[in-house]
Amino acid sequence: MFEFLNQPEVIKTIVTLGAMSLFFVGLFGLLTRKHIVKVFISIAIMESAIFLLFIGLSFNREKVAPIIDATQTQVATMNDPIPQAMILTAIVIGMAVLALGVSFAIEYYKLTGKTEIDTMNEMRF
Amino acid sequence: MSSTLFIALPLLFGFATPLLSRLGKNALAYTSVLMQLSLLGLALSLLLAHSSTTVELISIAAPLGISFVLSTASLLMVLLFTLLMTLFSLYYLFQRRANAYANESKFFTLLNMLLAASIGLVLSSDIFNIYVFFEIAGISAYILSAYSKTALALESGLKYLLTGAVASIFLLFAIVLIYLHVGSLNLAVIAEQFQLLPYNVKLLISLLLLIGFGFKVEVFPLNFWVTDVYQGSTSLVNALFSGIVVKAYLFVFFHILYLFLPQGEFTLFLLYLGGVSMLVAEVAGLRQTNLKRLFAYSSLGQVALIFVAFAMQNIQAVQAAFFIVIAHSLAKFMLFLALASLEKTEQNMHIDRLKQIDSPFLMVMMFLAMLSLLGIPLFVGFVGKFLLLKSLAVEGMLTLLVMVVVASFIEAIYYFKLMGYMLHKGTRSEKVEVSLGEKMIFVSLGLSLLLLGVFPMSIAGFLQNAAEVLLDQTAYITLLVGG
Amino acid sequence: MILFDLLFMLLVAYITGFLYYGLYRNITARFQRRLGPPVWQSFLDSIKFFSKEESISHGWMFYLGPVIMMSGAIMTLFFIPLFHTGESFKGLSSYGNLFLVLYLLVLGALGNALAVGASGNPFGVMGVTRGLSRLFALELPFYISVIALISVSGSADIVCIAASQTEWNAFAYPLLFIAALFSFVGMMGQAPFDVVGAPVEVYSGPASEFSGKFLALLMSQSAIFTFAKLVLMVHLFLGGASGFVELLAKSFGLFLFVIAFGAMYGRFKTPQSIDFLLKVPTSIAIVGLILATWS
Amino acid sequence: MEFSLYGLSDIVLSLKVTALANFFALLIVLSTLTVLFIAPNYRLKRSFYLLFTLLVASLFLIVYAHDYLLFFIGWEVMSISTYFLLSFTLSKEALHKYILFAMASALSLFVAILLLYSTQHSFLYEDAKQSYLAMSDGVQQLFTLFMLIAIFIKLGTIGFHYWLVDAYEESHNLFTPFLSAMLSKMGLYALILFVANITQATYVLAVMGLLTTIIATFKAIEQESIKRLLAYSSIAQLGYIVTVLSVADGMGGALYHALIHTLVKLLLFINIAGVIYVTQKEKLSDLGGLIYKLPQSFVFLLIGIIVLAGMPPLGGFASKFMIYTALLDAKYLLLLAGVMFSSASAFIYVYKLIYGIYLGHPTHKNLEEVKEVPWTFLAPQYLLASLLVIIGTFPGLVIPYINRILGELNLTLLSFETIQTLITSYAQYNGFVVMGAFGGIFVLVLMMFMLLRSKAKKPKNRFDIAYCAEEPNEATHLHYGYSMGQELKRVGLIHLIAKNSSKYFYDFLAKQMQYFSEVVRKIYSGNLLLNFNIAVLFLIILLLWSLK
Repeated sequence: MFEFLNQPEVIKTIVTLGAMSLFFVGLFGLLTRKHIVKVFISIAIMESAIFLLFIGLSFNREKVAPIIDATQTQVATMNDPIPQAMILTAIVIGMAVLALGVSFAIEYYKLTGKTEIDTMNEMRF
Repeated sequence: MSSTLFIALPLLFGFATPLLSRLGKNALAYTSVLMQLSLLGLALSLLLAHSSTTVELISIAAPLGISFVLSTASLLMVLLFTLLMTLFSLYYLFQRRANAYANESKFFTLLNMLLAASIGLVLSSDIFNIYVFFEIAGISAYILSAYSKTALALESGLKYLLTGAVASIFLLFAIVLIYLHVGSLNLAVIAEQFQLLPYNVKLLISLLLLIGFGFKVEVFPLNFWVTDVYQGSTSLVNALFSGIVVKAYLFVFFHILYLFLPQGEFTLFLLYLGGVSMLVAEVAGLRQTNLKRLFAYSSLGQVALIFVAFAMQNIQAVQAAFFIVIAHSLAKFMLFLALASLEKTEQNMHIDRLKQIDSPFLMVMMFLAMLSLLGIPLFVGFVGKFLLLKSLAVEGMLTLLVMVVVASFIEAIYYFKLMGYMLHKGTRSEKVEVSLGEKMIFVSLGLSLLLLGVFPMSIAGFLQNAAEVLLDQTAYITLLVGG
Repeated sequence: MILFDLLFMLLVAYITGFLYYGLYRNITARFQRRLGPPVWQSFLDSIKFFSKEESISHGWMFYLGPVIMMSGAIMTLFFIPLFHTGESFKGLSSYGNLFLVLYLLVLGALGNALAVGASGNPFGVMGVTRGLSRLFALELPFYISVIALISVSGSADIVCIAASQTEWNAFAYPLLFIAALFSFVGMMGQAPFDVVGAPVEVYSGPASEFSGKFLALLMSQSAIFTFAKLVLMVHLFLGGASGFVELLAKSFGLFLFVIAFGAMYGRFKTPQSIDFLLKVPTSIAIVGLILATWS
Repeated sequence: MEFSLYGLSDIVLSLKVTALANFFALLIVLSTLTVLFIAPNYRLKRSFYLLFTLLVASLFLIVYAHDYLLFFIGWEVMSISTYFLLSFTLSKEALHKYILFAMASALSLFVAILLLYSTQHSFLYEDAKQSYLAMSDGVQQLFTLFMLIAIFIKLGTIGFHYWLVDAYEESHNLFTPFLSAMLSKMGLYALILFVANITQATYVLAVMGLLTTIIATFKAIEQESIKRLLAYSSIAQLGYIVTVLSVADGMGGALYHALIHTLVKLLLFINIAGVIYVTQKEKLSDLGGLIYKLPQSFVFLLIGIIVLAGMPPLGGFASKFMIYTALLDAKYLLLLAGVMFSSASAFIYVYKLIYGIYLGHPTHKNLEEVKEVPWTFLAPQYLLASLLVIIGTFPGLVIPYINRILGELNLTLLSFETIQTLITSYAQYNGFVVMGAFGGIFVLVLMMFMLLRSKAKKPKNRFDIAYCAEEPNEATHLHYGYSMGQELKRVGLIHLIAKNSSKYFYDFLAKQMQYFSEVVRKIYSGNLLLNFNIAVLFLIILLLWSLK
């Protein structure tokens, strides 16, 4: 009964809507949450939304994995490998940044005991 | 292949630092200087060897793979970056402070990563590569900012990191959209096809790019974090931030803008955005009493000025922009280094302490830098400001002209307030020793400000060439995708 | 020839000046229901004073001050012609002009001020201050009137101004004349603008330090100066003069008016007189100037 | 000589020797030499001389530049080197005030010349008129506004003089003559170029000039510090020049008065530099009675004030005469009356100056040991005073030179017959006769008076003066009249001038600016939440704006 879901247009719409709603959830968190860890989580959610969007929209079920071997030589029937490569890189970078951020936050918390970003105002003016 | 060296060598060096640091006490600093000097030499030799506009094109696994373009424009930036980094390493070497950076090898790793990423940003002709270098430069900058691990430093590092992360999300979003619609990451290909896209998509991409880069190029409503970052980081690192990092981001942003972002109303909007940024930054700096923060405001103003100049999009204005880039990089670099020399005892200097400090040499050097920043004739700062305002006048943008001039006046108010403090008559208790090597660096920077100001024609042709190259989209596209 | 001319002018001014001064004292006395001294009393007084000796010196500037005043008075006289017709008794007026005369009029005041300043008398300085303060207010309406006259007659030469009058300027431009008269009363040291020399208010004003031969010199100076100023006014407003009789008649008439005016009014304080002069006569003069030069 | 700058062929620069430039260059040389003559009396750092050299070089650049860009460069270098020269003595506030006005002046000039450039793409003086005419009306007004602001600040025209008085008062005694004689002249030079090359902003100049002369004169009367008094006097004197430049044929008078003013201000400031050097006092209330200690200085100051007041027979009258007749020619009669009025009012402050320093009785006993000033102070005064006397005697002497300048600027020439006379359409004036007559009469009267001289002694006791039948003592303030002119405040109109000050306006402006800055910098609080919210808001606004 969910056959229509297999149509590429529907899949893309669902992916787009889902990714965008995820993005806005993250954005909402970014704009309203004050706790530093929550802010990081929001950022992570936004990033994931973009990854999802990209992979979801560039992946084509009709095409095969982009691996060239004895049987597969037609580039035209393969999926585009670039999005995946890009997203992998981006995930790595994103994780690195988040890890760095969390480590800063921990150090900062140890020194000052503050966790809310709007109270981080050691050097006002 | 030489241009890959500009990226590869610092990266290699950066990751080899743990080994090099075992060689001896100052081995790291010496080898760093050596490496950067060789890069500088390479850049200079390239400059002398190639009279044509495009110096080199390196493509790795074309057409899908990575490519770098070393044009006159990017060569200029590379030269500037390597020069400043060399001076920075030399300064670090000469300064001989006791326990500034406990873990020297990490520090040098980060420094060289920063250099490699900045150069990479300038050279890349591939939008995803730009994203990667954007992040590498960002990460090394975050760590440098938080390096001393005091509460202030960590706070500034954290803020830098958060804004950087948000900015990169917007940038990534834009890149994803571009790829989904164009199917390529190559700047030239995008440039060719961008105008064919539907209006709404173009609009969304432009705005996302504006927000993403806007954080990094410190344009008005997106720059509230900058002053905190400058205040929390050490002056030494600030010298790099305002001398190298911002300039790299600015260059890339406008490089992309010229290639495929919409013209017309959008650029007009950018112009006024720059003008407003400058005014707001200068007004906000007016009553600042913390020196580092004050210089941060001044940096914001100057960067906005460069922003205006680039946004003018004509050869003269872009040439002016390059002049201001050089002037501002040298002068701010000098100011922050001078501040670092003054700050040996205490971080976060209050403006009042200038009355106490007894160091005529540093005072004179700071005067030179400030006068150049203010655009006083005989200094290179004047040349840039003059050329920019001239082209504003010729284009008939009188409102913007007056805005820039008013902002410059406000900047003059607080810089001369500083000078007033420095010229204060009275007993001066704090003697600041400056080693000969430091003096040499300051003198060479100061002299270059003066010499370039008196003989701007020595580089004017080169800068004009660079401006032409940067503005010439068709040549760039032809170069990358072929006729 | 010119030396003879000048000498004669000086003589005329000296004699007439003292005569007028004597008459002034007589007439004022009559206003106050007194008899008054004989007409030549002041002249005789001055001769007597010349023979007095002084025992205290206030220094050389004090000595030079009266000399400067005297020179100023004589200069003023020489640069104003006696008659606007004929060849003789023009003095040096062809070498100067009305602007020069306007400045020469205050040269004496400067000499006076320097000498009084050198004396160190506190009240003397008070008088000088009053005099200088009043000076600019006095001059303003006079300047405006004179400028208007110069403009309408097209020349700053006194002879030309006198000669250019078909009807007297006093009648052609009554407002200018009235404004200039206010100033003139002040210049002549008459009430209500006479606070500078005021003998009652400042018991030892500028003049009190000048005793003996200084006083004599000042009296002679005053006589010559009075005459010179009268002649100037005659030339500017009363149609000039072409003979002695006309000159004496016109100047005496003017003199009489000034004395009568002075005798009738009380004295203004310095700020009062400045205020008054800057408001009333100046306004009159400005209106007069606009009316005179409108076309 | 023409050349291009910055490797850009579209910017043509030019240096040119013109009669006007030579005139001002001569004044520069004269001022520099006289000022350097008194320099050995002071211990100055080497950097002072270095900066002074830079300053003089920039002055020459201003004068010989033949295009507005070089002119501007000279102007800025002048302002900055003056800043550092002033920094040797000025208090922080005064220094800051100076440089803010100087920068405002420089930046307005910058805007003005860029506007000029924008139409014809040339900075050259020859093209200035063309460029001006090619502008639209609004731009023309904007240009005039900026140009005049720049010039007025340098001239210290009233309303723009807030910086000037403090700078003059606190500057080094060596440097004050130069400030007054030379730096304000550069403003004048700019104004002359503006009037001659571009447009004659008649009404603005007339009104500003007249207001300047009158208000500055009354402000000068109020002052009790010598240098402040002379500073206001400088403002007033330049006001005459501004006024006369508003009329078509005023250039001759303006140049003449510029010459006289340079000479007399050098003389006066060097004179009081000498007085301050020997007494170490700068207030009129602390001085007095120096005539017998410094007789030569007294005579020079007397010459100076006679010139300043425009009294005949010295040079001051000649230039005033030129100004008056120029105004008369243009039928600016009320303007002329106003100028003559302020010239008459000037008597009070010049008298106050000479009285306060040289006449009266000193209150302080220690002034009795003062000796005549060193010859290094006197020598330049001899030179300047004799120049003034010569010009007074031969007022036509400089007319041929002025005519050469006027011819170059395509203006009506002044008439010239002999060097003794000044001839205008309204009257003539023979300086030689006036000087001769005055000298002759003075000598004759003096000789006759001397014949009657009797032996008189000076009182030995310094308290031996008439004093209301009381005996003064050490505690009594003997120097009575030093604050003369205060009672003028009781006069309504003058009180109005004395009470109001541009200080209130600028203080208000500064306060508002600081308040504004205080508000603006609140947004740089480093609050990231705020920043992100604003960023998103910004994005949304931009989206809506472009989709409209």
